[in-house]
Amino acid sequence: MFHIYCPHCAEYREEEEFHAVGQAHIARPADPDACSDKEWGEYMFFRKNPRGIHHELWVHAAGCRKFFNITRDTQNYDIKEVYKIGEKPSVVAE
Amino acid sequence: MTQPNRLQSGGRIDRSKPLTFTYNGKQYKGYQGDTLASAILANGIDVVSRSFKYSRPRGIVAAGAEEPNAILQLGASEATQVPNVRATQQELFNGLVSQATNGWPNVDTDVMSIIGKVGGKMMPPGFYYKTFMFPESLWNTYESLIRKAAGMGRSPLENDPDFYDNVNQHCDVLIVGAGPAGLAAALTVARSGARVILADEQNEFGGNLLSTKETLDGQPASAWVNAVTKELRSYDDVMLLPRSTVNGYHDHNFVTIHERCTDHLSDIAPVNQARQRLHRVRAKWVVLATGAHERPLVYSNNDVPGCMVSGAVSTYINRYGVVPGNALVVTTTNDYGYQSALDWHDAGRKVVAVVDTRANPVGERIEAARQRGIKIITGSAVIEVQGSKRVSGVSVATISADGNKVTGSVTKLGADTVATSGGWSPVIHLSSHTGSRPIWNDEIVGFVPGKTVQKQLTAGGINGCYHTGAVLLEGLNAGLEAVANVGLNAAEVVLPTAEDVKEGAPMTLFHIPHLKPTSQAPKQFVDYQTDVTAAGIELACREGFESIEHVKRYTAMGFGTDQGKLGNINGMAVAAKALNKTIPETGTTIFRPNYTPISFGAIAGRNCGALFDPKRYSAMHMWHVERGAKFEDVGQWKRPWYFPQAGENMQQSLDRECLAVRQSVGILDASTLGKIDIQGKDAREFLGRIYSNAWAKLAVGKCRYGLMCGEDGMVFDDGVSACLGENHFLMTTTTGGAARVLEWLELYHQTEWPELEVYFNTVTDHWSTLTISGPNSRKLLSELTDADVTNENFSFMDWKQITVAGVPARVFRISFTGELTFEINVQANYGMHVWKQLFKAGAQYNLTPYGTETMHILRAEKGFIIAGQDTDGSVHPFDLGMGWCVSNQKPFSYVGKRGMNRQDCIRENRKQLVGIKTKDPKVVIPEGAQAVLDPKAPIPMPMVGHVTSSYWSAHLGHSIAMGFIKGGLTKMGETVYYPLADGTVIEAEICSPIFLDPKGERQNV
Amino acid sequence: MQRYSGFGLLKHSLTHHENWQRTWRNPTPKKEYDVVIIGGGGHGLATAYYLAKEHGITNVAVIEKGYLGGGNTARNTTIVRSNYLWDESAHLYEHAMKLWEGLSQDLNYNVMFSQRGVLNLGHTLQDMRDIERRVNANRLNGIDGEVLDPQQIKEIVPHMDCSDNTRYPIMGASWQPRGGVARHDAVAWGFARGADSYGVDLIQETEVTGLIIEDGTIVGVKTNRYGDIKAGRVGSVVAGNSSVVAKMAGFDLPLESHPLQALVSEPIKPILDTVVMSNHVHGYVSQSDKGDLVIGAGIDSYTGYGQRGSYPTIEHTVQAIVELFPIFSRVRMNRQWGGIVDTCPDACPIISKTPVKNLFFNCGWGTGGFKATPGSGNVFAASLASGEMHPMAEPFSMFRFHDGALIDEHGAAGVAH
Amino acid sequence: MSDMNVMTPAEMAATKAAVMDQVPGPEVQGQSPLHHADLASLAKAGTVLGAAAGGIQLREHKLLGHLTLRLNPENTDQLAAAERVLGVALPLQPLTSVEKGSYSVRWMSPDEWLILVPGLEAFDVESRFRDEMGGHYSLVNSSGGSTVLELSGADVVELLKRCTPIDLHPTVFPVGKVVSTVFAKSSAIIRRTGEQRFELVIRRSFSDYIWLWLQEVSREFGLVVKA
Repeated sequence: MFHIYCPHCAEYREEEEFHAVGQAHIARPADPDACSDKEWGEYMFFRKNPRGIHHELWVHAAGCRKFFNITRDTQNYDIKEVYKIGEKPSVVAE
Repeated sequence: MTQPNRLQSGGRIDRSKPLTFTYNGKQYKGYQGDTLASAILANGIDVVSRSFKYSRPRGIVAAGAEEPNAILQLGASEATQVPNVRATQQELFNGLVSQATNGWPNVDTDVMSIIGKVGGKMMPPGFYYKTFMFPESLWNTYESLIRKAAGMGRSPLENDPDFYDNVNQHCDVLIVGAGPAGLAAALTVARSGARVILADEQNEFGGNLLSTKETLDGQPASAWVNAVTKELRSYDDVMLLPRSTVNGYHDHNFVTIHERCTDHLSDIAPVNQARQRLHRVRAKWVVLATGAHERPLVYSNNDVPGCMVSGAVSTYINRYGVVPGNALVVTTTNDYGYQSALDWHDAGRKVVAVVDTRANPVGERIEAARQRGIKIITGSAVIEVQGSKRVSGVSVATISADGNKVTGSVTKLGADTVATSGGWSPVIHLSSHTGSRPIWNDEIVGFVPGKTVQKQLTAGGINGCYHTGAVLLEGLNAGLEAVANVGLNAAEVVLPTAEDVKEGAPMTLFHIPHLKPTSQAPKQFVDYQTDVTAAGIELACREGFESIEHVKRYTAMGFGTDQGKLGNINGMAVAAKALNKTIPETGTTIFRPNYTPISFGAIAGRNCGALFDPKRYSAMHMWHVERGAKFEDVGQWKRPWYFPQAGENMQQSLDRECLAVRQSVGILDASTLGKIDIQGKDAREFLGRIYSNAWAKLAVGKCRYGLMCGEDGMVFDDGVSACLGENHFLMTTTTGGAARVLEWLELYHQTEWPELEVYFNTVTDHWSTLTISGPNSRKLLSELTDADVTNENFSFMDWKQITVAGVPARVFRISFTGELTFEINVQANYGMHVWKQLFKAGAQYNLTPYGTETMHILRAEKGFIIAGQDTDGSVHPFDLGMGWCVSNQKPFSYVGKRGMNRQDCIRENRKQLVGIKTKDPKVVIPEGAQAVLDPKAPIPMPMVGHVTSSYWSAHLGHSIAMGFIKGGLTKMGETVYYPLADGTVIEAEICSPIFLDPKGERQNV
Repeated sequence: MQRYSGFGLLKHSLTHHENWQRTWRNPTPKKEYDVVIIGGGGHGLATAYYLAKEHGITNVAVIEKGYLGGGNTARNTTIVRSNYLWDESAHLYEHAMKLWEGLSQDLNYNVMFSQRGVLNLGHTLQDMRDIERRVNANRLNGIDGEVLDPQQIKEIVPHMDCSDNTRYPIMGASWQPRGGVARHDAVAWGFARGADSYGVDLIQETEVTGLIIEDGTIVGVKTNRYGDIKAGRVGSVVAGNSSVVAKMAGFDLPLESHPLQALVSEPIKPILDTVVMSNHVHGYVSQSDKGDLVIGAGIDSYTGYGQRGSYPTIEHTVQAIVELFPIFSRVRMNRQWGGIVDTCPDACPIISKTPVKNLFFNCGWGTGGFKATPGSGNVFAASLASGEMHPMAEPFSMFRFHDGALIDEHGAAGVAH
Repeated sequence: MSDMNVMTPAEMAATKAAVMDQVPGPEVQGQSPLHHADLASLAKAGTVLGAAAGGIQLREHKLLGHLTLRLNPENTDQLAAAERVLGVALPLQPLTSVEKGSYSVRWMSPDEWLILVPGLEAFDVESRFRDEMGGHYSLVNSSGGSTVLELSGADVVELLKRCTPIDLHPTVFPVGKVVSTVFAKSSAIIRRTGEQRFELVIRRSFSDYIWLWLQEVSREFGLVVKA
């Protein structure tokens, strides 16, 4: 079970308080109607799913209800950093 | 009855507290402080189980968690049965009832063993896969025989009378194991002021010190253990957990500890006491001081009762005052193995010989043995044991210096006990739970913990460090490191001085050669519990199962309840030899939680029965209960399903409830609907982006229905939202969708459109919603309010703030039944008051409570959908015939718009929601029936849709249904068929789903 | 290939089992193959077997980075059933079911396929609607199925709590008598042995580290042990690692890899003869021939390649088992583990051509791959053999996530998402 | 008699946010979410549930005014307005709370506070906020949706450790700290109000479950209901 630092509550909390939402930094296309089916399908469904460093979106569901980002190693589950929505990760895959 | 193997004195048992227990129906005596195993041995019982494949008699081999054989059934009553209890870990209590689990008619005389002897040769590893294939039809018979033979203990057949506890713990440092390393670490950490948990699977702290006559500072080691324990107990922030097995080490230093609170007291827990407790621990740092398990050597017939690991023999003598036999032979590769001979000798029984595989062993223990006149046979090994239900003798032979073959003649020695030591395997189980791969260490001939991302330290036996002095120092150092890591200052700890026993180098040897090749020698067991032999492992390798994981899976090695604690390393060594590889080349060994098995009850804790999942209630719930409502589970809510009256069946209740609404007035508790308060100047814009329809022009005081779609365009929720103020909306959602919708709104707001000024708050629980529906609902409402609720002043899709039954209310004139309807929302603290007042005033109108089922019928008469029943995540608004609820004029490309315009979503002939009218109006099609165009078509029969909602309409006097039909919206009036499982076929006509009042006149009055 | 039989066992026992042949060779790979299959799990090995047996293509290598059948084949809860809702998946899984029936004889390897029946429990009215819908569809698709009431369920599973006293009383179930369990490892080994006997090279402990793509067409793979190996066609069958292989080919997949956990009790005497599954309380259980209660847990919400998951997931599952079978409270959990399942947004697999010519993917089986093993291999083999997707595989194209023709099987996948 | 609670169409159209006194006159008795449990009788009888030691005391603070305030904490005008209304500044440090007289304010989120006031004052306080505060904010009366339980006694920390994964050690969870977290299979807002005393704000629809849960989980300590 993960121990996750909530950047808003400013302390570690148990995974049970959070939901994983999926890959982070997937911006909704600015003009969906201009997207081809392929582009829209890729926005909705196609994911990096990396083995290693992964940026993902979580929400502190039972706590402050804020969404935030986690950079995590998907192999050893080590959390490298957490950062707020709108911020950029400082740890990235090489 | 006497205990023939009990010493007159010594050990940690309390001879003033004799206990009685039952084993296989016979009563025996033991003492407080015994384990079931030590008591069994004290009573001279040899056979405790039958092996599962060959039905060979088996005795107790070890004294702790690694025991593979003494797996017993416990329990004095049906409800308190516990299968597969390791006797070496079960403390004895008065009245304990135990039973051997295999063997027919009993464990001592087992008919199956004849089959084992004769058929054993036919049952090499993998024999299942090679046979029982012909004839195909007989496989079921074969299988049931295979199943009966397996399985050890049995499940209770009655419910557990005990309860279990889960508790969350946090600490700076968790120390696993309270042997010398763990105690030294704990003392160091505790003195620094850190928050400490010290857990040990045994009933007392001390670990291996409990099993020896070692001294510390010249005193018995127990004195130091007691002093340390006492000091630890004095700290507020130190939690001591004896009888507590750390069973799982999970990510980010989350650790589970299984505490057995009352298993040492009685069959059933004392009143108001949890039988077992599962600690869920989050530790900043973990110190693993888990020690090591002694490895037995692999030689022929090494499973005959009387064959034990050497350290266990010492433990039974020193800790329990039990000498498990009369004449001992030790077979060892190392100095430590001599200790059991010394202890045995000192207990006054005969040591026949110590057989050492080394040619010239030198060391203090060897010297001590010589001084006692114990015979030492060097350069040799016990290659075979004689005896069936007990060792009767051993064959000793000289072996080559590399240990690979027998070089000399065989000598037979009489003995009833064989103690064996092949060295030690560090207990690395926990460190590998988190995915860290163990590393082979040639120096200590064992695996040690590998690299890890956990905040983990190790000390003592787990590192291959076995001398008490060095172990204490490792504990101290781990403690110091932990203290520094948690940012505290270390206080001074002075370690006691341990005896310094000088030892010679051990020999690296696992598998003792026999005169015959392994495949022909009498069975040499590697994993007792799964009956895996050295020959079996060699066979697996011969057949191409070369990865150690293949070997394990093919032979079942390590798949027992002991997870191969004794056998895995030996098995790898045998495989390595067969494959001509080193052990690390052969692979590694991965352990999974649990370290030792734990009861399901302990994991489930209190989350059973009524507390398995919350039952959510509305403010009027008790009224529904008193009125005899039947309830439906909707999400976690208990909603009234229908309100039967005396003598009514369900359909009769529904007919009555439906007619009451259509003819007069009914009332529904709609409080469970999700409600979200939305404030901010961009609330309206936000709704427009999240709903498929338009919201820009909805005036204050008005309500509107909306459909919510995913980005794929598929409907996932719906509901009415009201404009409470220019910057203020109240959204309603489905009962089951409330939490999901709120998170959905927050997701879009926080991640996509943070610039929109809007806040969302749940008010689901805050409002009670009392829906009165029917032609008399206005009259009823007027009885309880002075407000003008006429159609002129309060028209359809308006909401008003008025007082109802003296309670301030927001009333919404919306309708899900198609009748004139008022949804009265009051603060939930007053819901029951208003509800009761409505009934007082409503008697004259035959106010009738109705439940979800009637609500479903009434809305279906109107063709209204229920998200989740008439949608399944694969339909968009146009599929539902709800294009009217989609606005493509909105400037913002709302969520779902692009999705519902993909190629597959705009194709012809999609499944579309329509009404279904049976040809026989009395027939109600079962929900879930599949539609076909040609019921005589061969199987697989092409299906064109299915029924989502179907009811008997008492008001209309015929059945009604809604369902999907391919291209249904263009097929009005056409015939479809519904073939049912019982062979009947229902013929029906495609029609509009609006069966009643298509113009909506009834709700508009 | 040496035939296996009871008589053979007897014969070998007379020579102390010293003369058994290898189950498969351990060959050094050739420089070039007609087809290279990446991934030596059940699906990959089945693909190789059917390529050789049904299409005569034997110049085939299966490249496995670990050991054969060591991935999800070795880690699942061994349930086999075909009672899927939508036509496309129902036909595919039923195709697999028909191959299961008789597979031991076909392979001359007892995969211990035990048709003891599968119950899918319903606890709510909507569960029961879904069950009715699925069973009706199954029957019209030629798949066995019945809807049972609690009394009938009680007769089949006498030790389950079918009373009204539970938090979510059992309202009914779907029952597929032909469903059951199989011995998971034996399935991989049986297919491996069969493929090997036709001359397929099974290359273990060898990792594909790159794909050789020329002008948008794959022509081979790079390996860590044997350098480049040329291939006419390449099939990727690597389950949880599919996104990693796709990345080598330069495209993303509509997949996320999640931990899926399972656990077993200690072995106990036979007490449960069928497979019991409940989506609503989130647990499924059967009893193995060894006596273990084999219990499937839910999928973890985060992505992970660690072959382990979250403890609360185990807790919820165990609570569900105790809820369904209160008598198991004192039975003990022996071991837990995790697999990496590659999940598709619609809970259906991908059996597909890709943007790279001659590179085919078979993945996305999520929580339901084991039961499909023979069918998956069979249709994938046909597709690799002809270069055109088998009609049964056609609907499972990865491009359905562009045009929107999804096959939403969440309700039947066994795990609620 | 006209209904004072009815707004004219003009009034409605001008409304930015709908504010409403939701509390009826004294002739109508409100029912807290635990009304059916009849805690008063249990308190009167002095019943100890579970172990005789009675190490846990439970008291319900029912029918209080619960207000959820959302605003941007960087808006100093709004912070000042809030302080004018409450007589105390909003706590801006995560997980802290303040009390002023009968008002108490809990940090819930960087832009959210839960304010508890006497039940009859909710409308007044809300109205004062609406008068004092401009700009973008939200204020929601959620009084009907929750109730407050006070748990105290020698074993109260041990009890809560069985309910929530939050670390309750006094160095980590001092008096005044407040968290929103999971509570068994529901949720709660937990605030420490004394060394051995905690306040739980729980949701109405889950309150029966939590009441059952608390009885079950305090069996080893003993539970006494206080008036």
